[in-house]
Amino acid sequence: MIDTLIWLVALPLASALATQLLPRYATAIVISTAIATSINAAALLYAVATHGVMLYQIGGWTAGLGIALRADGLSALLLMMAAIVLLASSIYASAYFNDNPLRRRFWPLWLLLWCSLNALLLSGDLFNLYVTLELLGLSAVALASLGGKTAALQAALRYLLVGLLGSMLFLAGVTLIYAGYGTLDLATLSRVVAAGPIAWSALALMTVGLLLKTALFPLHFWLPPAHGSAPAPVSAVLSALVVKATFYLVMRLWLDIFSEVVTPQAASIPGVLGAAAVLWGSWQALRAERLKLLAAYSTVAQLGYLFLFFPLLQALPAGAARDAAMGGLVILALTHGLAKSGLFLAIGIIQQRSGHDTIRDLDGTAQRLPATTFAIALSGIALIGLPPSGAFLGKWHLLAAAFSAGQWLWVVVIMIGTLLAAAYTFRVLGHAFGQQPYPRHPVTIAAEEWPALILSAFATIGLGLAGAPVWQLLKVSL
Amino acid sequence: MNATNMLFLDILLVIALLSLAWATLTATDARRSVILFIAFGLVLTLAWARLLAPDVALAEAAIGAGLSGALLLAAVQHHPRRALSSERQNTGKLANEKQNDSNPADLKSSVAIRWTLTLFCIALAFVLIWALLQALSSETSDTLAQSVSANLANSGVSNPVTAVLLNFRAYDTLLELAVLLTAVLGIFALSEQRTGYLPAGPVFNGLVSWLVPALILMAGYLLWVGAHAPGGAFQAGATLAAAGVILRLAGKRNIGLPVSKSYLNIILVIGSGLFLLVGLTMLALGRPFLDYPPAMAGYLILLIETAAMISIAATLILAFLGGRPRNREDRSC
Amino acid sequence: MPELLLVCLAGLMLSLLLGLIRVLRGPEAGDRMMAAQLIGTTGVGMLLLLSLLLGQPALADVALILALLAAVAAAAFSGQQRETGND
Amino acid sequence: MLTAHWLYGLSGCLIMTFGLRAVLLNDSLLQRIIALNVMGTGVFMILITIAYRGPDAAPDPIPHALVLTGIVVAVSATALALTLIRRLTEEQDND
Repeated sequence: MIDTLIWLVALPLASALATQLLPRYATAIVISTAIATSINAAALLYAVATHGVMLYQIGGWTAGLGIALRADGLSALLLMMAAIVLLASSIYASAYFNDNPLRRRFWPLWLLLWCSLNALLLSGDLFNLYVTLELLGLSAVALASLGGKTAALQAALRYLLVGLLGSMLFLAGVTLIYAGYGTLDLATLSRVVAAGPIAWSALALMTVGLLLKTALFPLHFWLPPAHGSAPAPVSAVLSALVVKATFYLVMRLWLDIFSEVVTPQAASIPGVLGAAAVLWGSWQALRAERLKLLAAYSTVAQLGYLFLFFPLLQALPAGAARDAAMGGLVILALTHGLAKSGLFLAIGIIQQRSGHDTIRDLDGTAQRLPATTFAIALSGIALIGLPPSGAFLGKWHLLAAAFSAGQWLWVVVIMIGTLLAAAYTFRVLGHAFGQQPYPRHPVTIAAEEWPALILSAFATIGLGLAGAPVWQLLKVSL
Repeated sequence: MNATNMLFLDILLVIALLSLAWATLTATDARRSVILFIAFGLVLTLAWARLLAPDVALAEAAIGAGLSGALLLAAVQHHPRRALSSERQNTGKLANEKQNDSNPADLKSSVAIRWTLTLFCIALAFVLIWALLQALSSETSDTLAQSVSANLANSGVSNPVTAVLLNFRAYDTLLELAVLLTAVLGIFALSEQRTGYLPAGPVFNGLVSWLVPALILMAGYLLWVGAHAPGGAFQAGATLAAAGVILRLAGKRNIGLPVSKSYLNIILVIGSGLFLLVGLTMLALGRPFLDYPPAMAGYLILLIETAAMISIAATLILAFLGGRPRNREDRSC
Repeated sequence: MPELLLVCLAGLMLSLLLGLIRVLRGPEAGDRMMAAQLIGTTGVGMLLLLSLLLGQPALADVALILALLAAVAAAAFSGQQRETGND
Repeated sequence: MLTAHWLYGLSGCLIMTFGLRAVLLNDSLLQRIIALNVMGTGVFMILITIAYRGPDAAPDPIPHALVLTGIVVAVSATALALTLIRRLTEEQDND
């Protein structure tokens, strides 16, 4: 049972090697791995819900000397989201790359990315986190540059440099922690860490490194070109999961391990940057000429919302109000992950079908690709935060927390951000609907349209109506 | 040797390192930067040796001063003019649609931004030094190093660094092999190998004829000695790769790597594959992942290291080639 | 005996310093590369002496690797690439 | 605290920040890659300094192992970055 943790890392890695050795069977290997890993993630979620925190000591050495994998409610939820997004995107990609020669280069890197995501979410060791960050960064860059021309290569190169700089700053923080506390194990560290120059500067270094990778305003400059020029399934995973993985680490550090060290003044910094990200990202999304850039800027804005929670969680005392806000944060992150991946997959279909993704020239898309347009509309609902989407719940709790903490500034930011999101969503839909006859079969390319539709529907309806377990699961924490 | 003599050496090394780092970073010409970086790596090897880190010194000598240097030199020599081209020029060439975002390359030209970033770096240096001095002067517990030596007997090797790398923190090393694989697959996805080198003249051929066997011999020695003394798969792999790089520089094309795609794939995958297989076998035997039985540990580590050395060497050589090997018949050698 | 080694070490340190000056000042790439090779060779000598002085036999291996790999860097510096892609 | 801690610890911090400054401010892509490597070396130097316990004591092997891993990761990233740069210049030459 407990082996679930190691299989979540080992299986994608083993399959990555297998797809490299047997390119002919790659699709079959990937799809079966995706299904097996999703079942694994669900099993882990169930195990965490029933038994509490999961611990796996690799090599049988005690954590500290060896490396431990740990899963609590938060990491299990994110692992589950990653599995859903990657399963849907794998099915999509098998059709997207249909007989493209890039396919045999794509699958091994895709599985290595999955392996690194799972490894990052499970890792309980600071240096191991550095290695997983590098694995994640390199595989993401390799995928983003796949088959690209000048613009994509340029974006990938900048993405790589930013990623390497971020990991290096993270490693510098890890070094200070080892110098000061003589441990790399996260659980041990959270017990011994104390406010002081070592903890502050280590946390600052690690956070700046991670924020670079998470693309928090104003460190977001690399994200729109990189996410905007990658192949569609890669964009989906980059926006939905890769930035979330580093966001998860920031959460883990600020709200869990270093929570005793963080002061309210410090916590307001991510809040202010998050507010700026919401406004700037939404505004740029409204002005974008291409759908993919719109989606990428919307990611910048949506990441901003997540950082608004930091000052609020810091201000609220431990108790029901804080738990509710924490759940709101997580459900907002999950909804965005599902909705944004659905959106990128849908955009990929439009791009392949009409050869472009210029918003102005989308007329008639609703008639030619009704299911795809429906997916875009559904994910738009989730991005705006309309009921019944999960984002509605998330924003509701965000507002509730802002009221109870008496921090009114954030309320204004949330309002403006929501209005702008509505504006850019309706701008796309306004262009997509035109006066043209509808076809008889709404779904035209099943393998590509269904994954997009299911992801968006899950974000909008699934998480909104059945989000309650999230709060239950988050009570299981390290 | 007494402390004063050591102090002289320390001061010389520190001055050399700082001035070389500064010169590397401020050189106006990329080629000059690369040469200074190689010299930096050479002095760094001495510093690691002085700080009693012979394992790291070996890796630095092989990778830092040797292979990274060769990689970077090949990069500047391939495109002497374009490698210098600034990102600003490149961004100007970007012919895709209007970028709404603020362009950091434009920001950089502003003197105010330059100074702000420089001041930020100076402030960071002070904070770092402050925190580090705090950390070094506080009596940090030495428990981790003690538990390494306490468990060394069960690790299967007697070199503590190898024990950490391949037993206590073997999982890190497994993922690190995955990083290497990712890099080489990314390189493959990007391009074919670059153009080759002119066939070597007699002097170069003389060098090749003794250097290549010496490097291969040395790689085998480092792999074997790693169990009980400084050395191991990484140093050995880098040394082996150096042999390939030399052959390549001498104008040989396939430098001993198989031409067949599937054989090449096996070589690239075998390091992480065998490692993973050993880990999963332990799982099948009812032990935790990568928990070697103490009696077998030494053999298993040697097995993993041998496979890892092969993959590392192949990866580094292919990184030097800069892309997937061409399938065309080789006519030049 | 240690005194003799220390004198040798001092001599090598001087050589390292001179190599450092030349590698920093150039002016040509070739001058810098030659100076880097001097640093490498000096480093080999220093590693061998340190191996005796610090009682660390492993440093002799480091010296060997440094000698071999410095040659690789020099070869990479002098290797001429084909102009065209038809290899 | 030993003299070596002072000397090499300070140098590590300085080399790291030198590298950071060059990563942020240098225009040439290749030199930025080199700067990242120099920055990494600064961090490695801090790690090796932490591990040092004086001339007669055995050093802590864990930072040594971490640095070895770090060196291999750095060379992988450098190789990928150099190939990207080369590919980009080829692509621009074609334009």
